Order: sequence, then structure tokens, then C-alpha cells
Amino acid sequence: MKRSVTLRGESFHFTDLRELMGCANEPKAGDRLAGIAASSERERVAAKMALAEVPLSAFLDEPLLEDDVTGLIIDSLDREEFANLRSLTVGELRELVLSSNFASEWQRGLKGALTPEIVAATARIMSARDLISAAAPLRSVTRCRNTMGEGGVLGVRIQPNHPTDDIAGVVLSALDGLMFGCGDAVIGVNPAGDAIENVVALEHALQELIGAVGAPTQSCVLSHFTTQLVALERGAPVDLLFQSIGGTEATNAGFGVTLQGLAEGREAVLASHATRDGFIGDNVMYFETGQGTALSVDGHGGVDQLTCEARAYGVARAFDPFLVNSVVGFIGPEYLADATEIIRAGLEDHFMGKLLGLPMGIDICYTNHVEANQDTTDQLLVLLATAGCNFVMGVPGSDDVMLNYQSTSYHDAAGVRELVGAGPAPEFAEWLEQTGIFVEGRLAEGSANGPESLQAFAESIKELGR
Amino acid sequence: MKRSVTLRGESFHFTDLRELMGCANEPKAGDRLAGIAASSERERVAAKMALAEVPLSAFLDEPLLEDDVTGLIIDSLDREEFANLRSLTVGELRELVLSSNFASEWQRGLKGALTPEIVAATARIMSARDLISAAAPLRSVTRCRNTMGEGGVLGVRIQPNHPTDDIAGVVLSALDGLMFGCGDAVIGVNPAGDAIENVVALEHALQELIGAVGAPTQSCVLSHFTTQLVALERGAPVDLLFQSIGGTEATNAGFGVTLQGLAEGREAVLASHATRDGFIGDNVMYFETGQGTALSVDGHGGVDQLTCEARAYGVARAFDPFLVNSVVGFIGPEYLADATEIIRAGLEDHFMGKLLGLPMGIDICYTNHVEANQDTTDQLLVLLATAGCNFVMGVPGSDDVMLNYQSTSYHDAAGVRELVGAGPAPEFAEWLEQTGIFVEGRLAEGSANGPESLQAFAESIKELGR
Amino acid sequence: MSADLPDTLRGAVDVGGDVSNVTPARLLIGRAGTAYRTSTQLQLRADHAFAKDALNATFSLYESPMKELAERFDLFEVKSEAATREEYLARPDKGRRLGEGVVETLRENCPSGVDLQIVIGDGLSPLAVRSQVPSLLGPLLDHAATRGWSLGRAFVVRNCRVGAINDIGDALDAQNVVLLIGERPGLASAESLSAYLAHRPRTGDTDAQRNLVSNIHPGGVTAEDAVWRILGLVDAFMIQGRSGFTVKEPARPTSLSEGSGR
Amino acid sequence: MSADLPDTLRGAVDVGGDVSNVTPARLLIGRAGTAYRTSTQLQLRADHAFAKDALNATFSLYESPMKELAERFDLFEVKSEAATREEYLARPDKGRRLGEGVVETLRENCPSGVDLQIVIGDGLSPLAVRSQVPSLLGPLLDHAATRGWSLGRAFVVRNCRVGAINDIGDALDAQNVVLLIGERPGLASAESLSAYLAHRPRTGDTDAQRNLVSNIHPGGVTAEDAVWRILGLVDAFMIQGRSGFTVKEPARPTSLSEGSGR
Ligand code: B12
Ligand code: B12
Repeated sequence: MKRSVTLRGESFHFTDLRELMGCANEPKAGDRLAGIAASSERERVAAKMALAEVPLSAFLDEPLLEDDVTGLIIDSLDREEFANLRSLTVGELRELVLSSNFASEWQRGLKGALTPEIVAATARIMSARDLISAAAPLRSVTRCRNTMGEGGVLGVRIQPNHPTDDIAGVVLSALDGLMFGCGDAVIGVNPAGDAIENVVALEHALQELIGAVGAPTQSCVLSHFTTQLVALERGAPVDLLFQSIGGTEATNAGFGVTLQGLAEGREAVLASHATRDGFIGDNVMYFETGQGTALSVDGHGGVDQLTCEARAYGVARAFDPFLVNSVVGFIGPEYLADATEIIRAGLEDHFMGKLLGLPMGIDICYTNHVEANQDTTDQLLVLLATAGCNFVMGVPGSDDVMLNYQSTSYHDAAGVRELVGAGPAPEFAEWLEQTGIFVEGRLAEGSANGPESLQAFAESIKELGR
Repeated sequence: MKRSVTLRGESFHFTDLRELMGCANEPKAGDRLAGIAASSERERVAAKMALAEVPLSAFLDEPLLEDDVTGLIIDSLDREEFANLRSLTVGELRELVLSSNFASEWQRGLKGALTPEIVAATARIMSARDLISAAAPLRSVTRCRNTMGEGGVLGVRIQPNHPTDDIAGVVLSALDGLMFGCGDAVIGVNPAGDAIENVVALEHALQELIGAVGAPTQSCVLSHFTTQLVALERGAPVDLLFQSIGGTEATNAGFGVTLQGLAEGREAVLASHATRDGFIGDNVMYFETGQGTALSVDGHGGVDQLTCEARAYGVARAFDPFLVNSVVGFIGPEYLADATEIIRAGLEDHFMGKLLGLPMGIDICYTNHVEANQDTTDQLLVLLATAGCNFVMGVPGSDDVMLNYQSTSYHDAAGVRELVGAGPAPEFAEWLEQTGIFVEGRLAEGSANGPESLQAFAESIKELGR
Repeated sequence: MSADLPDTLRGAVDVGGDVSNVTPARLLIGRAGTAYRTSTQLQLRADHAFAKDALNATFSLYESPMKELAERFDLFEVKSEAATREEYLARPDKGRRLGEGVVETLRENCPSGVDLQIVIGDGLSPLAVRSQVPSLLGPLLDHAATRGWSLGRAFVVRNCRVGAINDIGDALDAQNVVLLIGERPGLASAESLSAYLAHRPRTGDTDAQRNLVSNIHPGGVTAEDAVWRILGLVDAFMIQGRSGFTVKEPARPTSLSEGSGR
Repeated sequence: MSADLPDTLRGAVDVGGDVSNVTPARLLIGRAGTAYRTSTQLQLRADHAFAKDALNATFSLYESPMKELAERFDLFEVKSEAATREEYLARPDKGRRLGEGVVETLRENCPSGVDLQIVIGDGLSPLAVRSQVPSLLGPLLDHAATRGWSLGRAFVVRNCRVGAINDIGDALDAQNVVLLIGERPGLASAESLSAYLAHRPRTGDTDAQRNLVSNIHPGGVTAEDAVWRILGLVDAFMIQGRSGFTVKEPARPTSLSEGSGR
């Protein structure tokens, strides 16, 4: 493929689809770093115009990259459904996706016809409101120990990290989160230490906590998946198997991940679930991604970071995950330079994940070496809640004291639910009413209101715990 | 007043309340231009901390500026209600405003106890989510020829500007907006030309249009208010009297405006309404403001732009307006440098206006010499819709072909209503159903869908028009 | 079809698909859900890119079309206090002041106390100056001369804001100053010019003492219309002895000749 | 009161108001509606301002506390390809490569093929280096010497990323490289250090071939714990002949002496 566009007398040439995709992207530090970004706003617009004319079939005829992820993507395509779409252009697909009755068509089967590359192409000719409005009606429901993703549900992961994995510190943090009504998506700790014993101890502690309070939710310890699998072998209760993934074979290799390894891990966890109680579905994987990861391990192969990210969703989709989230401002300014780029990426990632049928959440966050602040997370949080995001993070006071970055807090999560009228997973919502944390769907006046609330909560759970 | 704060060993001194207010502000190009912004992030935080400790009484004891606006503000204070608040600090007021039952206290009477300076002080120690969450439950309902501001209502001004005020062009634009369900807030033209004849002709044309289609809404021609008043004398139908105002006497002088002039103008319009049909309330003023205007006419007197803006709301409040809006990114990068500053200012202005009891809308916009784009307006639009904004602008394709800037479009307004489940003013909503523009509260598939829709609309209004 | 509609509507509805006959506004453009069609969306992006470029476009008195104008009217150029384009955008206060030594330059090169001093400012769109001023300056001076007014020597101010009128008034003591200046570039037109007018401008005057004719470009106010509107305002200044919001623009005469001669 | 709660909860609930005994996390901090209390809100802002400052903090080998260390261990410093701090932040690829001539400098100044080469990198928090490395370096080298390992001459890499380990491996052919590097500054601690480890690192290796001990600071992993964990990992590398995700960190011994001597 070679495409030319003339814009008010100026001609722009794009050698191949990969170059076109790079140039058509919204500004991102990572694409500039990789040397594949448009060199002027006019070139960017010209690329968007050219891309809008590309038929969807071109993305199958001209793969951007050849590796096992591409193979997986091709294998999982619903060719029958795709036959209906193949001659549409990217611009036409954008209009279809935005049309008022698209959600039902998508649910019926169209979603199987969308590849990550196609979705990534579409996202880059959409405005922020397009990305929000298009995502809002698309729901993907998943089940593990509760039900995530139904309309009106905004889940929250409790992320009770600790710089030395101190169990009392982790548990206290989780309790604090529960008192805000958080934790329905997962109570998930990133362990500071990688020792198996450490991971096993954390798995047990979270499981006991969940049992003791009687909350219908799942736990996760986010070490390398191979560490979790060794822990599982040693009898640790693994509800969800976590792994960071990327959108290319090379990225995954840099992370010590193979597709086969993930498949085997999933089987092992499913087998263990069969021997335990309380599981209502077989979505057992939890994946994290983020624009820039592929480039960060030099595994992008010249493909732009939006497309690499979409391909990571292609990987995730193949393993029927319970949760997927993009950790959108996690790495630093080399991939997303500032608040504007972070917010854009968050909206793109959420839209792409949703359109591909994933239970998509976003870790709305920033590091201290980037030009962003609490207003950035506040804004993106409200935007994504409006867009029907499956879940967000709950970090005490927004400050992750181990990973060293700021995300959305327990306060934020509770507040945005009230603002947009969303609630927790249905099973969890019921439990919150039983404990008195919620009264008629809203955070009770006395809950999460300082140390005294903890005593009251402790009283209430004596009755509920198993 | 002189206040010092020591932060991790570093001392910061603030000579007076005016200096403290300037330093405590979020970053804004205009405050940097005026030389009153904090010189480091640490100084900014120190100022915020010092400000949070200031008792509300200090704002009466130590006026930031002495002029007729200050006089107006002091005169309109409800001293009885203020007695309950005077010993609160700014930090405590912030917590009160965010507490879950504040809205009813505010409605009961607290709102009369808040001065613009106090509100502006509070806004600068709030995060984006604070500004949104606090504003959402505060409603100010106003009436002219319909009812604006009730819960669930998001009004839209149709802004059908034309570079030569061509009547057919203006009317066609207004018709297009109506087909999107816009226009309940006002159909308001900025006239390119200032000739009285021109203003009179536009007033008549809009009035005929409204009569012909039978829409329960009001018109406005946004020339200098003295021009509108001459037009009124010459028999032009003036529904709303418009004027741009600022928060200091000097600013208003630079705009050719006096408080007395506004008061007399309001009386003249009220008198004319008494002789005409269709008015259901006596809110007859429409004001526009915007951070930076005071500095743009060198009328800020050393006071920061957020405070000047709040003081402009103090002026507006004294004239019982039907509509007030901040044109938030209108002037250029010298006052709000980029998307981040524009979004922040939009949220602040909306919050401050609401807290002061105004029917607050926002013209969410940017110029082509600032670092912002459609994503900026998209984001702020969704955020403000969530925050319960009274109204926004509807500009065809977002492109104001006379004022040379981009605002929210007819499409945007229609879309964000669907997204957040908001609708037009009740009287207007009913009319939209009668015309078939809306079906069961949503934009009809066939409406606003290209030239054919116009023919269908024309048919439907033949029956409705008077 | 629209025959039984009220007059005001008929004109508009009859336009039908031919929107561009009556307005440059983006009307009846359809939608995808409530979003723009893809073509609209991308056209807006393209227009935005070009409007941004217009900010940095420039003109030279040594290149066509300004060259011919400069030769014919003996134009010269001076600067405001804003040294660069970046500073110009960030510091409007500097754009309102004439640069060092400029007052002297003006006094040396221009007659003082004239009836009409015309000034050309790049403003936010140098492109607007290049596109509109060539067809405006000649007629403006010609018609002014017909009125018997004494005329100043026109000049260009680089990095100019409207407020620079005051310093010019102080320097040259003209009865009336007309500043032809580029408006901020819009999406539909990046070449729109305004004429800001002031009667006996002095330091400390504000926009309350000024008037203007805006949107001067082929899709807006034509050069011909602009000329009579500008001169009509100056006429009014002379009669009323002041400028600003208390002076309202005179009604449009049916032909240019009727507008003059007050 | 918490007596009849399950074990896991009891410890946490009993902490009560004294959260800081068990975690630096901001727990049980109350709320205003669903917002932070004003004090929390402002404290977060202050911590953010200081974390940002930490990025640009610096250390010198000629000033305490690095001076004493430099003298004792004969430290010297080299640079990555990233010339400035801005470039460092924007171009991680440059932070991963040793600067021009550095390979030669290293070869001239350091022994090759040692068992353990320690490197100090400023990373994202030079402050972390200044605060943690002084109490870490001595014990690390001492205990390594006790194990009978041959030791390299430690040095500092400015504007350093983790990937610089590869170039160092190429240059010096060490069996094991330990890079002590400043982590990105957080709100609770801007002084957190990591030790990244690799066995026989070479160009092309990725993080899949590396291990690490993170959160080394007084409120996290203590210097003492860090030393035995680092050495424990190197022990494991030596035994298994590789590093990376396939090598899991050994369990924590009850005392430091038990941890060594494998
Ligand atoms: C940023 C980060 C990442 C980023 C790195 C991208 C980048 N920077 O370009 C991403 C998101 C890709 C990532 C991924 C993972 N990370 Co990580 N990461 C961090 C974090 C938050 C900051 C690192 C930092 O400041 N580095 C300092 C700067 C100067 O180094 P740099 O050269 O700029 O960045 C390099 C390192 O950050 C390195 N790196 C990042 N994570 C990891 C993990 C391992 C095991 C290794 C060897 C290297 C490594 O990758 C970067 C490129 O080389 C730390 C937490 C902390 N407090 O330090 C966790 C941390 C290092 N990561 C951790 C883990 C577990 C992982 C994963 C294995 C998670 C998973 N299950 O998949 C993956 C895969 C890592 C791999 N093998 O490649 C753990 C390590 C625990 C341990 N003691 O072994 C930490 C301590 C956090 C935690 N407790 O969960 N991570
Ligand atoms: C930006 C702008 C403003 C800003 C100016 C702030 C600033 N720039 O610092 C604000 C919001 C304050 C403003 C206010 C008003 N404006 Co205005 N404004 C504009 C706009 C959109 C762009 C101007 C521009 O590009 N200038 C060029 C640059 C280079 O000049 P500058 O030195 O940077 O900015 C100066 C001028 O913009 C000037 N200015 C701006 N508006 C007006 C209006 C009048 C009557 C005067 C004399 C000067 C003036 O003020 C600035 C500071 O000196 C124009 C529309 C257009 N297409 O041009 C309307 C426009 C000039 N404004 C207009 C009007 C009517 C007003 C108001 C009278 C509205 C009202 N009812 O209160 C007020 C008050 C003006 C006054 N007397 O001071 C009309 C003028 C119509 C006419 N032919 O007389 C225009 C054409 C738009 C319109 N049709 O509504 N405006």
C-alpha cells in the first residue's frame, strides 16, 4: 500500500499501513520517541484522511507485524461476521460504531469481526466525546466470585500495597477500602517482594480477610504469573491469575511471558477453582496493559503505541479474562507526556477494550515525573465513569506507597459512583447493605469516617464472617 | 494581615490577603502575566495552606479592592446568615460545601452569606472532582419565557452568528440548532455590526422565527447593552438584555458599563415585557464573563483572575439574571495557556457561579492561538454536564464563523444530553415532542439528519407556528 | 413547498442544500449518532491545522502584494515592545506599547495633527493584512481625501495589539486613528481583518472610547462596504466630537456616495 | 473488642488510630462528603511538590555523604548517552546506553570478569542514592567478600536507566552486576532505592533476565534486609547459572548469617 493525500496544495505520502497508522495518531510522547509520529499537524490530518479511506480488509491483507500475537488475532477472528464488514472503510466503521443502534448489532456478533488493528485505526479518527459516547452502551459481563460489568455497575479494585508486604498493613488498607464500598472488582496486592513464601502468605491473608468479612469478591496477588503458579502448587488460594501483557511477542518475551504459558496457567487455576467453593463463572484471568510498554522493552517493531495497546487487548481477549485494565499514566513522560496525553490515552484504551469485548477498567494514574496532578485523575475518572468503565482503582489517599505513583483513591471511587449514579457489583452491593456500609445504595454517613468507623465495621462483620 | 507558613523547613511570607489569594491559585497564564502567581509549586502549596486557615470574616475586614463592585457585594450580603459562618475558616467552609447535606442548607439561606471573594478562596483549595461534586446538587431555577435550571435540565443557547448578520443565514442556522433540540436557553446572535438598524432587524427576525415555529424560548442580540436599549426604544422586541461584565469598576468602565446603567436597562426591559405576552418570570438579564477580562482592560487592580471572575458573578447576581455564562477559553493564551488551564477554569467558574446562586452556564471554547482542540471542549462538556451545568453553547459544527473560535456544537449538546440523561427546559421539551424533533425524550432518527430533515421540520411547524 | 411559511423562515428553508449561498457556517451537515460524520470531523481538524499556521504566517513590505502598496503609499514599519511572536502571544501589554524609539521615528516620518491617520497592524493574523489591506487602503485614502481631510502617512506596526492606538495618538496627535489589524484566525476564515477606530486617542483610553468594523474579508464584510462603514464612523466622530460606545455606527446608506459627504 | 475476630483481622483492627505503626499508607483519614478533608488535600499537594523536586535533586561525590563513600571505595563517575536531565526523562533509550568513551574508561579503571560488580545509578531519584547507598554499599561489599567473591570497583552512572546493565556487562564481563538505582519518587517516599541484578548481562538482554529488590528506604526494606536479599539472589544466580523471572527470590532467613553461605 502507498497512499497520497493532498491538503490545500500540499502533498503527503505514506509508504505503508504501519507508517500511516503512526502518523494518524493523536500526539503521544512514545510515538515521537519511536520516531513514527507525524511531523506536523497538517501531516497528522492528512494521515487521518488517508486512513479513513482504508477498507477494513487491508488490515488482514497487510499485517503490521508478523508474530504469534498476530497469529492469535487472525485465529480468533469471526470470518463470517467479518465478511459483512470487510469492504467498509475505517471512516465508515467509525460512523457505524457511533450510530444509535450499534450496541445491539455488536452484541449480536459484530464484535467478533473486529481486530485490534481495526479498532486502533478507528480510535484515532475519533474525538474524546466520540470515544466516550461509543463506549457507553457496550457492556461486557464477566463472572468469578461475583458479577462485573452490568449496566450501572462501576467496580473498584482495592489496591492495598505496602513497601514490605506487611500483612497487618495490607489488611488494614483493604478494610479501609471496604468501608468506602470498594473492592468488588478485586482486592489485589502488588507484592513488593518476589519470594514465593511472600506471595503465598499474601494469598492466604487476603483469602482469610474475604472469608472473615463475608464479602462476595475475589483476591489477587500481582507477582509474575509464574510465581503465582508456584504459589498455587504450594496450596495458595489463587482466585485470579494476574499478568502484565503487551501487544507483541517481543514485549511478552521481555516480560517473561508466552501465550502458551498463559494458557497453561489459566488451566491450572480453573482446575483449582473446581476444587473450591464460591465461583460463579470461569473468568479467572486479570491482565494489565498500558500504552508504551511495548516500546519500553523495545518490542514495538515500528508499530505505534495505540496499536500495540489494542493488540495487547487481542491477547487478553483470547483468555476470557475477568478484568483487564490499562494502567494509563503509569510509566512516565517518555510515553505520555502530560495530562492531555494521559487523558486521551485513557479514553482511547477504554474505548478500544470495550469495542473488543473486554471487561475494561482503567487505572487512572500519573507519576511524579510527568506534568499531571490530581485534577488529571479527577477529570479522567469522571469521564470514564460516564463512559461506562467496568472498574477503576482504589488506592488509599491516591498514594501508592510501594509503586510510587498516584491513582484514584477510595474517596474518588466512592464519590464518582455517587456523582454518576453507579454502584458496585450486585452481589457486593447486597453485602454492603448487610454490613451497613451502604444505606439504600449510598455510602452511610458513619462509614469510612475515621478510626471510629473501623470499630463499628469490625462489630458488624463478626456476624457476617464465615 | 501577614501570614507565614513553614513547609519542610522552608518559610513563606504573604504580605496581605490579596497576595495570598494570588499565590494560592492554580496555575493560570493571566496571573503570571499580572506578576501575582506563585513562583514555585511549594510556594503555591504554602499559600493554599495559609489560606485554608483564614477565617471568613477576614474577607469583610480586609477588602481586596475598594470600588463600586465591592460596595455592591457588601450591600447584598445577608449579614444574619453570615453571622453563622464568620468564624469558619476557608478550609472548614470547603468541607461544609462538600458535605452530603449542604445543598439543603444552602437553599435554605446559606447562599446569601457567601461573598464572591469567599467563594473564590474556597475554589482554589478544591480539586477538579471537588468542584464537580459540590456543584452538582446546587440548582438555581430562573424564568423568562420558559424555565431553566431544574434538576436534569441541560439548556443550550443557539448561537447562529454570521459574518455580515445576513438574516437568512442566521435563521437557517437557528433552524438547524432547533432540529438538534437546542435553543431552550436562548437563541442569541452576536451581531457583527453595531448599527442600531442592524440590531433592530435581528431582534425582529429572531422574534418572528420563534413565533413561527412556536417554540417556548427567548431571543437575544448581544450588542453593547446601550445599543440594545436604543433598539428597544425603537420598538424592537428585547427578550433578554445582554452585557459582558467584569468584576471591578475599572473593567466595567473599560466595557462602557456602569452598575446604574445596568439597573436602568433592566427596568426598561421589564417595563417592555409587561406590555408583551408569554413571559412567565422576571429574569431578564443575560451576562457573560470570563477569567482574564479584568486584566485584559488593565482593570484587575492586582487581584487574581479567579477572584475578579467571582466578583463579576457578584455583579450579575444583583440583577437577577436569567442566564450567566463564563466564556472560558475565549480570549487566548495570555489568560489561559492551554487545555489544562481552560478545563480547570471552566470547572472553577461553574462551581463559583453555582455556589453564588447563579443560573450558571459555560461557553466551553478555545481559540486557535491556544494549545487546545476539540478534545478539550469534549472533555469539559462531559465534566460540566455531570456537574449539573445550567446551559452550554450550540454553535454549528463548533465553528463560530464570526467570532473566530470554537465552542460546543449542536451535535455536542445533543450528544452530551443523551450521554448523561439530561434534557431541555420542560416547556421546550414538550414542544420538541410536538414537532417530532424528539421522540420519547430522545433526538428522533430523522431529525437534524441533513437537508431532508429541514423540509420535514418545515412541514411540522406549519401547524405549530402562530 | 415553503410557500405557506412565514417570510423569515421561507428564505432560510428555501436555501435547502445550498447552505453556502447564505452562510459559511457548517449547517445541515448530518450526523453519525450525535457525532459528526467522519468527513466533517476530519475537515474540522484540517481547518484547525491551517488556522494555527495562519498565526505564524507573515508578510513583507518587499514582497507582493504588500510591495506594491508600500511603494504606492510610502509605507514603513515599526515594532511594538513585543520582540517575538511568542512574546506577542503571552504579553499583550507589550503588544500595546510602541517599541523603543518608535515615537521618535513616527514624529520624524509622519505629519502630526492630521484628520485621519491610518495604521496597519499584523495582529493575530498577518495573513489577514496581506489579503485584505491591499484592496482597502487605496479606496480608504481616496474617499477620505474626497472629504477634504488631511491625511497621515500610513505605516505598519509589527506584533501589534489594538491598544497601540493610544501611543500612536500621543505621538502624532491625529484627530482620528484607524488601525487595520488581523483578527484571530478562525476555522472558516483565517484572513479576517478589523478596523479599530478612535477619536483623539490618548494614553489611558480603553475600548470604551473605540469603535470598530470587523469581519472584513471576502466571505464577510467586503472591502467596499468596509470603506464606507469606516468613513461613516469617522464622520460620526467628527460630528459628535468623540468615539466609543456612545457613538453608534450610522445606518447603511444605499450606496457608497450617499454615505459620505456629511 | 476485636478479641473474637479472626486472626488476620485482629492485628489490623487493633491498630486503631495508630496507622503509621503498620503502614505509610493514608488510612482512616476521614472525609468531607466523599472528598478528602482539607488537611489531607493540602498535604497531598505538598507531598507532590516535594516529590517533583526530588527528581531534580542531585548528589556529588565531593560532598557528604557521598564524599566519604567515594573516598573509601574509590568511586568514580561516568555518564549515559543522555546529556541532560530533560533528555534523560524523554529518552530512556539514551539512559540505557553508556556515553561515548565510557566503555574504555570502565575497562581502564575496573577489573574485568569479577564475581560481583556493583554500580550506582541516579535513576529517577538522585536523592535515593544519597540517602540509601551510604548505608548499603559497605555491608554489601563486606558480606560479598566474606563469601569469597571477587569484587569489581564500584562506580556511578549519571542519567542511568536499568538497561545500562547490558553495556556494563559487555564492557566488564562480570559474573553478576548489581545496579543500585533511584526509583521514581513517590509521595510517601521520594528516597526509595532499588537493586537491579543480572547474571552475565549482555546486549539484547531484557528485564526477563533480571531480578530486583525494591523499596529500599527506612520506611520500606531496611538496608540490612536489602543486603541479605541482594546477596541471596546472587547466590541463587550462581547456583542456577542464570537470572531473571525463572529464578525466584529465596525465602527470608531468620538472620542475615543464615541467608549467606549457600
Ligand atoms: C515502572 C515499573 C514497571 C514498568 C516498566 C516500564 C518502564 N519503566 O519502562 C512495567 C509496567 C512495564 C512493569 C512491568 C512489570 N513489573 Co514493574 N515496576 C515498575 C515500578 C513501578 C517503578 C520502577 C522504577 O522506578 N525503576 C527505576 C528506573 C530508573 O528504571 P528504568 O530503567 O526507568 O525502568 C526499568 C525498570 O523499571 C524495569 N522494571 C520494571 N518492573 C520490573 C520488574 C522486574 C521483575 C524487573 C527485572 C525489571 C523491572 O523495567 C524498566 C525498563 O527496563 C517498580 C516499583 C518500584 N517502586 O520501583 C515496579 C516493580 C519493579 N515491578 C514489579 C513487577 C513484579 C513487574 C512485573 C513482573 C509484573 C507482572 N506480573 O508482570 C512486570 C514485568 C516486568 C518484567 N520482567 O519486565 C515489581 C518487582 C518485584 C520484585 N521484587 O521482583 C516492582 C517492584 C513492583 C511490584 N512490587 O509489583 N513495571
Ligand atoms: C476577543 C474579543 C473580545 C474580548 C477582548 C479581550 C481581549 N482580547 O483582551 C472581550 C471578551 C473582553 C470582548 C468584549 C466585548 N466585545 Co468583543 N470581540 C472579541 C473578538 C472575538 C476578537 C477580537 C480580536 O481578534 N482582536 C484582534 C486583536 C489583535 O486585538 P487585541 O488587541 O488582542 O484585543 C483587543 C480587541 O479585541 C478589543 N475588543 C474586543 N472586543 C471589542 C469590542 C469593541 C466595541 C471594541 C471597541 C474593542 C474590542 O479588545 C481587546 C483589548 O483592547 C471580536 C470578533 C472578531 N472577529 O474580531 C469581538 C468583537 C470585536 N467584540 C464585540 C463586542 C460587541 C464586544 C462587547 C461590546 C460585547 C458587549 N455587549 O459587552 C464587549 C465589550 C467591548 C469593550 N467595549 O471593551 C464586537 C464588536 C462589534 C462592533 N462592530 O462594534 C465583535 C466584532 C464581536 C461581535 N460581533 O460581537 N471582546
